[in-house]
Amino acid sequence: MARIGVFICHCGENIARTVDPAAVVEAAKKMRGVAHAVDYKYMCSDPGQQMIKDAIAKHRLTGVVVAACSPRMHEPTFRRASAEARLNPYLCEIANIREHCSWVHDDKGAATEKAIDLVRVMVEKVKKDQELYPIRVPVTKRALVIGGGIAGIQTALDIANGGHEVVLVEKTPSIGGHMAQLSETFPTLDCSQCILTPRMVEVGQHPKIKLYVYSEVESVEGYIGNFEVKIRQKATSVDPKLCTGCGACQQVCPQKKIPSEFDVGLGTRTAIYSPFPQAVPNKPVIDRENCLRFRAASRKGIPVEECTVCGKCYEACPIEPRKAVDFSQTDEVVTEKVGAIVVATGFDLYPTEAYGEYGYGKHPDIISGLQFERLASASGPTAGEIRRPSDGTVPKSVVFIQCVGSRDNAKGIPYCSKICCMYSAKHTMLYKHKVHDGQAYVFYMDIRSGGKNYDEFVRRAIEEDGAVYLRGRVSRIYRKDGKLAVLGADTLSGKKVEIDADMVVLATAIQAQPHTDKLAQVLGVPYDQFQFLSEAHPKLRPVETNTAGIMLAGACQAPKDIPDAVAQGSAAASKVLGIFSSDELEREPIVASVNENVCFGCFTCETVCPYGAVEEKEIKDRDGNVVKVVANINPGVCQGCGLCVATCRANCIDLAGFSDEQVYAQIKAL
Amino acid sequence: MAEKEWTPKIVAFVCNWCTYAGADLAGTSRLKYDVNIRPIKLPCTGRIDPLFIVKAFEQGADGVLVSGCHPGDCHYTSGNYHARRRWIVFSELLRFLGIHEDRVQFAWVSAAEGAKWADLVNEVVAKVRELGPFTAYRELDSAEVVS
Amino acid sequence: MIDELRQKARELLETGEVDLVIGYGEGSDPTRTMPVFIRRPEDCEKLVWNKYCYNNLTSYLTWPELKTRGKRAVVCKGCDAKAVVVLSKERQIDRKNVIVIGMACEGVGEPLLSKCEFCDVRTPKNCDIVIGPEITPLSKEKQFEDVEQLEARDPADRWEFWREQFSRCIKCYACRQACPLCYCTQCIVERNQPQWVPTSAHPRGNLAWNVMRAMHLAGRCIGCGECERVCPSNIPLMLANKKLAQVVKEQFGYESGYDIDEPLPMASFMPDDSDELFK
Amino acid sequence: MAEFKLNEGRLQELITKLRDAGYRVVAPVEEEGAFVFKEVTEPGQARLDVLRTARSIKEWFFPRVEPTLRYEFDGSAVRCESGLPESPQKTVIIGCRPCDAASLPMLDTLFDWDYRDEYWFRRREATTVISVACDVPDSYCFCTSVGGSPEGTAGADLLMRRTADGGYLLEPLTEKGRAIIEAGEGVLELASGTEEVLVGEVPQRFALDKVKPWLDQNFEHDYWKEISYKCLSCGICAFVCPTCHCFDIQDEADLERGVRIKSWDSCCFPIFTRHGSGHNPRPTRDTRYRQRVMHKFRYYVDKFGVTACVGCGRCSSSCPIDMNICSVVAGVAELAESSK
Repeated sequence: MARIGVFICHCGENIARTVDPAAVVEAAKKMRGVAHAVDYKYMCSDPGQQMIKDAIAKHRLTGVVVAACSPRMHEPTFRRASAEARLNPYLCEIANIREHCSWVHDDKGAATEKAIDLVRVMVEKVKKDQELYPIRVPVTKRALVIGGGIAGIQTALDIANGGHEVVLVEKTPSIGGHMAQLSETFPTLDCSQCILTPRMVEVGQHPKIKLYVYSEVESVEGYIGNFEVKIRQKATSVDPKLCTGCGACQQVCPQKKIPSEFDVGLGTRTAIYSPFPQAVPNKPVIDRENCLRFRAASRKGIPVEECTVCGKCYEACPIEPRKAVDFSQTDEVVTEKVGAIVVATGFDLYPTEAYGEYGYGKHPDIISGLQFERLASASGPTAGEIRRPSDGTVPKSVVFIQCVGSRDNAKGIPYCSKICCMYSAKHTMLYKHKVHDGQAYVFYMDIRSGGKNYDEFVRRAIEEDGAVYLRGRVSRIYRKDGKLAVLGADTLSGKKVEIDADMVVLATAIQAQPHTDKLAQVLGVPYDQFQFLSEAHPKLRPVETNTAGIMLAGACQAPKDIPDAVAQGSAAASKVLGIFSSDELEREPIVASVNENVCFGCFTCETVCPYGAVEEKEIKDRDGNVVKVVANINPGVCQGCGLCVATCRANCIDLAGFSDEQVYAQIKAL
Repeated sequence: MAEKEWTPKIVAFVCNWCTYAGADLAGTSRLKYDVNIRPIKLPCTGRIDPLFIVKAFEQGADGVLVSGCHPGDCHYTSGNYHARRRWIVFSELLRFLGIHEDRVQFAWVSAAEGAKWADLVNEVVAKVRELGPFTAYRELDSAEVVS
Repeated sequence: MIDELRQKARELLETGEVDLVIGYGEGSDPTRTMPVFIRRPEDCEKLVWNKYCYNNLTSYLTWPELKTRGKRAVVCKGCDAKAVVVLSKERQIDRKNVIVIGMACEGVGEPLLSKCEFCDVRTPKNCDIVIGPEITPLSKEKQFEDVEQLEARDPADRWEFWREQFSRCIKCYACRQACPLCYCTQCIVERNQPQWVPTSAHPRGNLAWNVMRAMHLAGRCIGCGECERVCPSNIPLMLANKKLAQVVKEQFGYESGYDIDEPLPMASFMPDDSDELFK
Repeated sequence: MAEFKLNEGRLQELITKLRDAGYRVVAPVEEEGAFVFKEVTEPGQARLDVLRTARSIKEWFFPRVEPTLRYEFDGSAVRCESGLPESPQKTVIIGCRPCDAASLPMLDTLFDWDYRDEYWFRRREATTVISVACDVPDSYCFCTSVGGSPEGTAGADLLMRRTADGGYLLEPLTEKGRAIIEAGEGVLELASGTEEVLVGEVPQRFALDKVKPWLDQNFEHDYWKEISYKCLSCGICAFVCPTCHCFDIQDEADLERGVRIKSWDSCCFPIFTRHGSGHNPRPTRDTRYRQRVMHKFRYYVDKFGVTACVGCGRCSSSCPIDMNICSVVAGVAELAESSK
């Protein structure tokens, strides 16, 4: 005979304001199988939990129902409390009478009735609950980090230095990400390269980091502790084992006019190239789209081995006897087993072409913030001198426009890109330091400079480096005898302003890397409408995803500056190290199982299972002859979605924690 | 039992990851919606058997709401895709049997769509209120065939 | 045709290629036939073939009592043979161990059963042996006419129609037992913890039973119509089955019983399946 | 005993008179292309010419679904209410065949064996049975092989025989029967005794006395496998049978209330004998079909001294795979012969 305890939480006034706890207690006492019912101001508090523990002992409870906030909040709390009172934690259920009741209804009578129903439903469920015990699975103590930007680098190094192997996958030929493109960094103005390069080198040389550049994650199977990842290594056409990175091949390549991605189109590169001098690994790749030989081969429709066009890089390669340059190389798919995954795929910039009011990116002297970084960078196309892309002259007046796209519903980007206020301020300084007689203007909506030394930094830009800050939007920009007339409003003075600028810099919005949704679907992690990946909880689990074993780091989750990205990278690493701290993982025992007597082996469950958890099992008679083949579910692989359960026509599969008996009891209780 | 004024009884079968969380969000955002809804949480819409709905009607429900993650966003990657086929077929069957389509509503509500959940519940309850109690189903009782 | 059938069956048994032939034998009156199970070549004379060969003999293929170590042969009409496709898809038979003898068929029953008016497999498909002449298939264009007629009535009418029909169900389960695809070793209605489907033959239980049955056959039913034919209360069970066949055809472009390799529609999906139904 | 005459075309008047006399009149009525015993709402619906209805008259005494108990929970207490019909409606079944009527006394012994089943008897007492002798039996009929006759009177309160002039001759057999005659006054007239009655011939298809001894000896015999492979294990034969009386009892309840329901069951269902353990003593079709034959022709005889089959032929005519109990039992009789 069931002896259920029901505990009604007031949650201060949150529940008690619209639900009458006393009435719920009275009703609960009348429910069959309820041995004890009581209400309390804060069930989640220590005294509250103690009440539950004492009641379990005193009334020899066989099940507990806590009517309180959402199970997402305190189910673990109350299950732990039950366990401490030696009641199997899975015999404790939560009736959500706050989020699903008191907070969403006004009528006290009706809300109380509903609360009573919700309690009854859970009382009936808990009667059918089974004792469950965590499933233990072994942990592969290797991590996969996707993305070699600063967040990914930080994560990889922290995990590797924590003593565990890391597989780092980067899509481009070199790690470094956007940070490698920056000149100086706010709020300290130290040179980006100078602080990043050592980290990159450390990654490149780290004995515990296996680096895959020019590679992408193709598929992910398995589950926390036991992922199997397929990685596609795109053909670089250069054998990394042989290449010394001497650069001779790049000298001779006749294709010299290819716009450089690294310089955001302000500089050029060759077809065989390594993106920048400090690249890690510093081995060139052949960009087959632009290589003369590959183009000729595909034009003629012959295998590139038979093509004789150009080949200068091959000849120039000093390596003997086998050259490092290898046209015949093909994509390779490698499989890596890892126990945890950190996604650090970073961000991209909303293209300048998207802004009609700013000339659709047609005008060479209207550039993006990132392009300005390249102009200001010592390793950039102008070796650090600020010059107009159009005619190479030094601009005497530069207008910086913030919130280009960001916080602009017309562009479908309601969010703030977070870093623009700071880098625009930084840009005005860099500009002033390089062009002493120049004048910087900034159009802004408002300045967001929260952060250590951030606001001081902005003030310095204004007060010491004389940047003129105008609060207002720019309505349009048009050519005016060799200059750019910037028409805007100064909402503080209420006046229209027109500035004749030599150059305009747009703080374009940050967006997620293209195709983040595809990756998210491969990983099985949720993402929002802007394709930023979703954390498990906006406040309390900002690093984990809803999929156990997969973490987030950096701007793939939301716009972030370097310190934030690094912080989250380290946080993700510590989560991973946490998983690796034990040899076995405990997993929720919410898994499906098959009734072998009833199963007749149609294996429809196998076809629908998203995780390949269904295996074949032979049933033998005494003499060892196979009588029938039935489905068997691997509890280590099963994620407990229950798809197979509803698919099985004979209902011979059931799901622990959400069994047919439990659901049936819940429906019957309504 | 004492006959009090009829209010619709709507049973909602929701997935744990999206719709249940969406309903939580409606709560944390203090959105107000109709009280006549009784959610039952399941891991995924893929877990929901058409018999749940039949049983809910046998149990005197006037309407049923089934909701889960948007296509492509299933926590289990494909549970809701399979569920979608199931519901396409099942809803057609119910309609064919003469059950008004407003008695069973299928929806996708993500964890971020608290407002959508609130609106959805209001809409479903309103429609069922219009249809009135599902007596047609309740009258299917054993008494009828006894000679 | 009958001589050829007997001849083939005899050969199969004599050469030991099969050790059981499931076919039609003479019935207890001239308008009936009864299934026969032939193990000896000389018994092949018992086989008959006429327009009263109603039964879908493929149902016998999944019965433990009739499992043999060797191969079995089964006599099929075109419609029956479709079940073989589903049964092998669902791994209930090993196609290698079943010889399907397809009989060219111009329809059974007098008057012809309605399914025969839209038959596109009068010369059976997916068979190992086909006996009889090539018969031109009939158009299926109007196959859903009866469904559409009922569809045209208003919901209250339809409800009343089905309520009355189902109220006559006596839960003899002949529909299930005659169905080649109802091969579960334990039917869900026999599952009593929990008892999803009430066992009593009252309208509520009957509705649950018939709804569940239709759903379990969705995307699988091959339209042999045996359930409807054997129903002692003459409930038009095929109306529901056909309705769902129509939905599956229109929504997922799938017709059951034709292609062995096509995935089962209710066990697969397309990301771009219709989203109309969903708010 | 005096006989009475119902002239051609006056059946409807008789039915109207019976209804005026307070009877609920039940007769063969068409329903979706089949004939079943239903309450007659329009006198014209009654079809006394129908030889074999889809189901027997048993459902008017032993319904296929019968709530035997209704209960309500009140806290820890339970309130119960019996489903026993207090005073069943006064009913007359007109137009059943002698075989159906014969099944009633046969079941009386069963329902009054170790305890008296009021559900059955209250309806029996409230019901008058008018059978119609068979003028044109068909190939499925074998009443004569199981001790019956096309004009048998067992179980009937009144027997009607067709007359050559298209009318009926009515012979009251019991008090209830005579009450019908009284109610029919004005429509019925005294018979002259010169009427020519039409009664058909039902050939004897097997020697019943051979059957039981063989069954006693041959529980295990290949014959069972041979004949029963084709059985679909559905419940049609049992449900249409006038004498099959097995039932299942199930509770249908929720948290507030419940009802305990008695439903027809069939020994041909695979789960009929499945134990809670999953073990099934009758796991195969042959063991189940053998049970059906054994129960009717052996066990019932041992227990009550009668064969539990009236030869109506329904199970055979409605069997989806043409399992014919008559030929099955005839086969037994032959085996008995040859084994001599």
